[in-house]
Amino acid sequence: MVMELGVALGKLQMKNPVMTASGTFGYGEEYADFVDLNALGAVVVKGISLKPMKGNPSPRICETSCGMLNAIGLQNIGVKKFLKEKLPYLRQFDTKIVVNVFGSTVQEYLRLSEMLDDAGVDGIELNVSCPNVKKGGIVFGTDRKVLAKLVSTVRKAVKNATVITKLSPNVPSIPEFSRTVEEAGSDVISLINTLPGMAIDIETRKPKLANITGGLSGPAIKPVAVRMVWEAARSVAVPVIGIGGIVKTEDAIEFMLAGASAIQVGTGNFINPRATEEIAQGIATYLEKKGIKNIKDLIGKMHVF
Amino acid sequence: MVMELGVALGKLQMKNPVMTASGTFGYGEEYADFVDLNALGAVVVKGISLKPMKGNPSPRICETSCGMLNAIGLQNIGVKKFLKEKLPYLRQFDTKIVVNVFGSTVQEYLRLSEMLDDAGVDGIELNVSCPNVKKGGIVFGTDRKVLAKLVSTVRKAVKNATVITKLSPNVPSIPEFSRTVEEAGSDVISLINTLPGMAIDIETRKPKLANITGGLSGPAIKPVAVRMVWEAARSVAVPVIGIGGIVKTEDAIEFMLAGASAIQVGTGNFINPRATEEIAQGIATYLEKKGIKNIKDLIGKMHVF
Amino acid sequence: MNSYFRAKVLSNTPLNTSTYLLTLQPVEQVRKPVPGQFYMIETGSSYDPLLKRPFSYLRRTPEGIQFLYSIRGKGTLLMRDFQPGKNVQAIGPLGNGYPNAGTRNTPVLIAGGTGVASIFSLAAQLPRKAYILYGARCRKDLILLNEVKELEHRDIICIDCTDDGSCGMKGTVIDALNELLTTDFSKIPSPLLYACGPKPMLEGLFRIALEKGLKGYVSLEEHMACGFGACLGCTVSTVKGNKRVCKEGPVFPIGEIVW
Amino acid sequence: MNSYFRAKVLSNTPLNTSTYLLTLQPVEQVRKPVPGQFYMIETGSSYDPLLKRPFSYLRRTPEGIQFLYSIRGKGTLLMRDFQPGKNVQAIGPLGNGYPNAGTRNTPVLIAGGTGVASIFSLAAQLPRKAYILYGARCRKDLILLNEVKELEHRDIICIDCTDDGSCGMKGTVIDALNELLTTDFSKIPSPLLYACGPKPMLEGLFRIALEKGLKGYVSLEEHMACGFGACLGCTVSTVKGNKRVCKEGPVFPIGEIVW
Ligand SMILES: Cc1cc2nc3c(=O)[nH]c(=O)nc-3n(C[C@H](O)[C@H](O)[C@H](O)COP(=O)(O)OP(=O)(O)OC[C@H]3O[C@@H](n4cnc5c(N)ncnc54)[C@H](O)[C@@H]3O)c2cc1C
Ligand SMILES: Cc1cc2nc3c(=O)[nH]c(=O)nc-3n(C[C@H](O)[C@H](O)[C@H](O)COP(=O)(O)OP(=O)(O)OC[C@H]3O[C@@H](n4cnc5c(N)ncnc54)[C@H](O)[C@@H]3O)c2cc1C
Ligand SMILES: Cc1cc2nc3c(=O)[nH]c(=O)nc-3n(C[C@H](O)[C@H](O)[C@H](O)COP(=O)(O)O)c2cc1C
Ligand SMILES: Cc1cc2nc3c(=O)[nH]c(=O)nc-3n(C[C@H](O)[C@H](O)[C@H](O)COP(=O)(O)O)c2cc1C
Ligand code: FES
Ligand code: FES
Repeated sequence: MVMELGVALGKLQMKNPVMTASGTFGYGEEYADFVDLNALGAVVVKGISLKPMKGNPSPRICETSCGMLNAIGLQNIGVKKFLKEKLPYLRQFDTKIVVNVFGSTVQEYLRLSEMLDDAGVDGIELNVSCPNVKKGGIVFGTDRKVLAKLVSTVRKAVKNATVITKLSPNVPSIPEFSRTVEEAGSDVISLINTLPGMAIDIETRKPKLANITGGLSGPAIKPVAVRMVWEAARSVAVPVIGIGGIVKTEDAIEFMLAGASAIQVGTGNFINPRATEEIAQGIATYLEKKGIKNIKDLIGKMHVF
Repeated sequence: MVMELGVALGKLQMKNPVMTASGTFGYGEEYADFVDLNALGAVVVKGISLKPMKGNPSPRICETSCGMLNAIGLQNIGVKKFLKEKLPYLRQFDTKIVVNVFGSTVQEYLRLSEMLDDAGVDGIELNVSCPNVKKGGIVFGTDRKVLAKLVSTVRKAVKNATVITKLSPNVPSIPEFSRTVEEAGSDVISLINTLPGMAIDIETRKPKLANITGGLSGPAIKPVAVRMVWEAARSVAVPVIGIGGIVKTEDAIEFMLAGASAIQVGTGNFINPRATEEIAQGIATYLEKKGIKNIKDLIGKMHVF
Repeated sequence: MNSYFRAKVLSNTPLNTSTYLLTLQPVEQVRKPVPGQFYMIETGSSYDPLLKRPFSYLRRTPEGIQFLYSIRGKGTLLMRDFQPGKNVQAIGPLGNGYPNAGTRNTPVLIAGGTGVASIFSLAAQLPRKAYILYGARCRKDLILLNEVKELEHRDIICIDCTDDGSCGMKGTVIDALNELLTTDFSKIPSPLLYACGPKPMLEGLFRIALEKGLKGYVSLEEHMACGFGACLGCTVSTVKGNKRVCKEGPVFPIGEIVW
Repeated sequence: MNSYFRAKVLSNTPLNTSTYLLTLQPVEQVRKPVPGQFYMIETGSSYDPLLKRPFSYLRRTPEGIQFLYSIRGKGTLLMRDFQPGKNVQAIGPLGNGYPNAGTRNTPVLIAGGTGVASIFSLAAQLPRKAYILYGARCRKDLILLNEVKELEHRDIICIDCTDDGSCGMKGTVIDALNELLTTDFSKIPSPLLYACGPKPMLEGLFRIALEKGLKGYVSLEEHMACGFGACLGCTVSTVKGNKRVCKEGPVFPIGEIVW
């Protein structure tokens, strides 16, 4: 059977819907031992800021029931070093390159996006779950006005790259925030980022993370993520990328049925470093088994009773 | 060692901090085979409305990774039948009786609370995760103004019972909503209710719940719940009840270290129907081992680095 | 007497590639089950799977309680690895068993697939002449067929059938029932149906019962969280409103269910 | 050559009440480990536990790769139930091994508790005279003591000690090291430290090294999600900034760590 596995997220044409989730796939090279990057729709790299950041003290991670908490604190090498040392490596592969970015002011996001757009990356994913220093620490992604401002500013400046806004799950209404972001011009919406959580060691009585709170990811959050993706996809016309607890092919299909045009594998990469490649293959197998010729006939095609 | 295990939630004096979570303990009698109800701080019964409700069609539940989704749809026998047929049974035991209530208008909450207060129940827990029909279906618990109105109306009318407001986890800021509820006069805050989620069967392509979405509960949500309880307890002076993923003694202690004055066991009752009684015993054992004489010295006593 | 108890796995034997016979020995004093009741059995020691799974009581042996289970998903996959000696927590017996047939009726038992567990437990203690119709996809899925056939010495007539005709009559139990009722109807004094099996089978049965004016009981399955009436997760629509499969069921009068 | 591979459990033997010797046989062609490296090993087949757990490479046998593990929490509890024949996924070898001592230095190895796994693998392939100090709480926690002692025939002097004095010298390895350095310092030509064990032990060692101007390496532990440098979860503060224990470590020059 000839199958069409390619999906288009705005201008971003991917050979298949499988992407990596930012912060779980390093800069790609960490997976050279495990995955043929050519087999992936896109690689999304660790969140990048203008200046290098050293992140939080350890312990930075701990395991919870079917999930994990992380408080890496956005440690990264900064955009300059990324462009010089990491981007050339990724360019060798026949896959799209998406860079996850964050800043503490709209200006920082703008500057970063311009630099990356100029460097020719395929997509820019705005991580808006960071505190906005100008607005007294309120998180960009939880204030609709600030969010709209951020997205439209970046959208206007970026010439070639596809702009993806990664929604915070910590909002009262996913449909409203999705529409806000769409109206502000975002080409694509991705969700979800981690759910804020914490854990305490009852022997030492200390929080399990030095940062006290961290972000919950992994299979535990999948039901919440699927619901939010479904809500988002029903509310907007732009493509939605589903993220949250995807470890296996079945999970990816579930998100696509809920309305995701593509998916990102995060924590799943730690459980099975070959997960992305296996899922790309697995989706093809599923479509074949079900006699679905074009992957578009999967997206949002949940049957309601 | 003589230990003080009793906790006071406003006027509600409990012999120990262990309560049952609404909707997971029936009307108490379902656990007669497993638990000595006299051993519990309080029994919180299934959510009650003015009129009986038949709830959602099946399937109503499905399992997810370390959690479960439910969309019972608030099926209940109605307050009249509850007062007549269920309350007398519970009165036999030396435990406090808390009734979880919900309505679709402020008036319904008010009427219910008055009836239950008159009947002499010890506590009334307001489930505010239901759509407000008057306000176009917006959920009571996610609009601060509506929430404040609801709580203050009920608080003024109730004479003896302790008023507990059960916060929705689906709000942008737990501290803000906690303060709103405290200012409106709630004696106690309990959290968290389930996180909205969904799951799809990829073979049938149908949602796993007839209602499509449901509430996620169980160990999967514990990190989110602990974080929210910690945020709430730091923001208000009224006692906070911790709920979410408590199955074992260790979980209960974790919530108390985070600031919970009492805890509720929900999904844990399905995994181990004796969980509540075992946790009550387990807390005593933990305090003894740690040489803590008064349970107050556990509440909120997380050590920060 | 406990209904939440610890039990030791005595044996866990494959009967075909996907069905196993599990024997649990309670290590505490427990209540005695009746046919039609079920147990909630823990499938793993972590929180994934989280909930216990419901399985019908098959029979008691001097050493323990027996169950039949087929591999469906993650819980039953883990059960396959149960080694003798392993401890598992269980709850039961739960729900209501099959009501007595009364002296004037002839029990006609219908089992589809693993529904045979529940139906066999009933058949094994019927005091008098009865019919048992037992169907599955193919020969090797007719689990416990020999045991069922042995009941014939107690005047229980066994009619087996398979979808592919690899054993017994070719067709479904519903076909078999139709045939039995057409050819032998007059010979069976007031037949009373007892059925357990997949939903489509039970629906087919309901139509026959309606058509021929027959009475009887069906044992239903629904997803369960608690198994003992507390969560309201397992309700089924009946003419008397929503009922809990675990508590008011799993056995219901066939006419009560809204299909 | 694979670094993510499936392996079969060959044996899983208790060495005392809480420590086990695990032998895994990779069923694929895998890379060869060096002392100081580690593997991420899957502890269960469900998502609880979710992440693989890191364990130091102990040694290779003709059949497989050996590890020592002690029971700490839910992952290692499940490992205890590993039956021979079971399949597990593993990743490795990971991280950097211990650097060579160079010809002029005398390796002084220090092992605390299960840190012996990593240190033993190093000791077993040292080409020349060395010291090995091995401490634990009590006699029965001195796992593999016989094997360590047998290294003496290769001119590796073993000094064992226990907190409670139930075997060897009474005291910690830090006490033992202090004593060795005080009494035999002049006799040991340029000692070079290699250590693996609990954090307080490594901190004590750091102070001695600082005091006496000694050089050496420590193998660190941090909570890990991936084990291969992707998550940045396992960083440790060094004088050159945050470094990943799994990638730049687990072995670090002792002076580089900010304690
Ligand atoms: C009262 C009762 C008695 C039962 N008796 C038996 C028996 O004797 N032998 C036997 O093999 N099975 C029996 N079942 C069905 C059995 O409970 C399910 O097959 C089992 O729970 C599947 O668990 P799993 O973890 O392997 O599957 P999951 O991973 O949970 O799911 C796999 C598939 O099984 C379905 N499923 C899950 N739980 C149930 C359930 N409770 N009822 C029906 N389908 C379900 C799911 O929808 C899914 O399609 C009974 C069910 C009930 C309600
Ligand atoms: C590079 C490296 C090599 C190691 N080699 C060995 C070895 O050879 N033998 C051995 O027995 N152990 C070794 N460990 C420690 C081992 O990984 C932990 O004991 C194990 O992960 C605990 O898993 P658990 O599920 O049983 O415990 P959990 O339930 O996860 O936690 C129980 C306790 O163990 C602690 N813990 C969890 N993960 C780690 C970790 N990665 N490092 C340190 N503490 C942890 C937790 O903080 C907690 O206090 C090594 C760790 C690292 C990082
Ligand atoms: C260790 C770790 C680091 C992460 N770093 C980032 C990041 O830098 N930027 C970002 O937008 N999301 C980051 N995330 C969130 C993931 O991209 C993803 O949204 C989330 O983990 C949910 O998906 P999962 O359940 O598949 O992991 C990180 C997640 C983890 C676990
Ligand atoms: C089956 C089920 C029914 C529930 N019904 C109610 C209810 O009627 N009213 C209410 O306030 N919460 C209800 N809840 C939410 C629980 O009380 C609790 O807040 C939630 O499940 C989180 O706790 P847990 O993880 O311990 O289950 C229900 C939960 C479950 C699983
Ligand atoms: S399974 Fe909980 S009420 Fe039936
Ligand atoms: S464990 Fe992931 S970077 Fe070290």
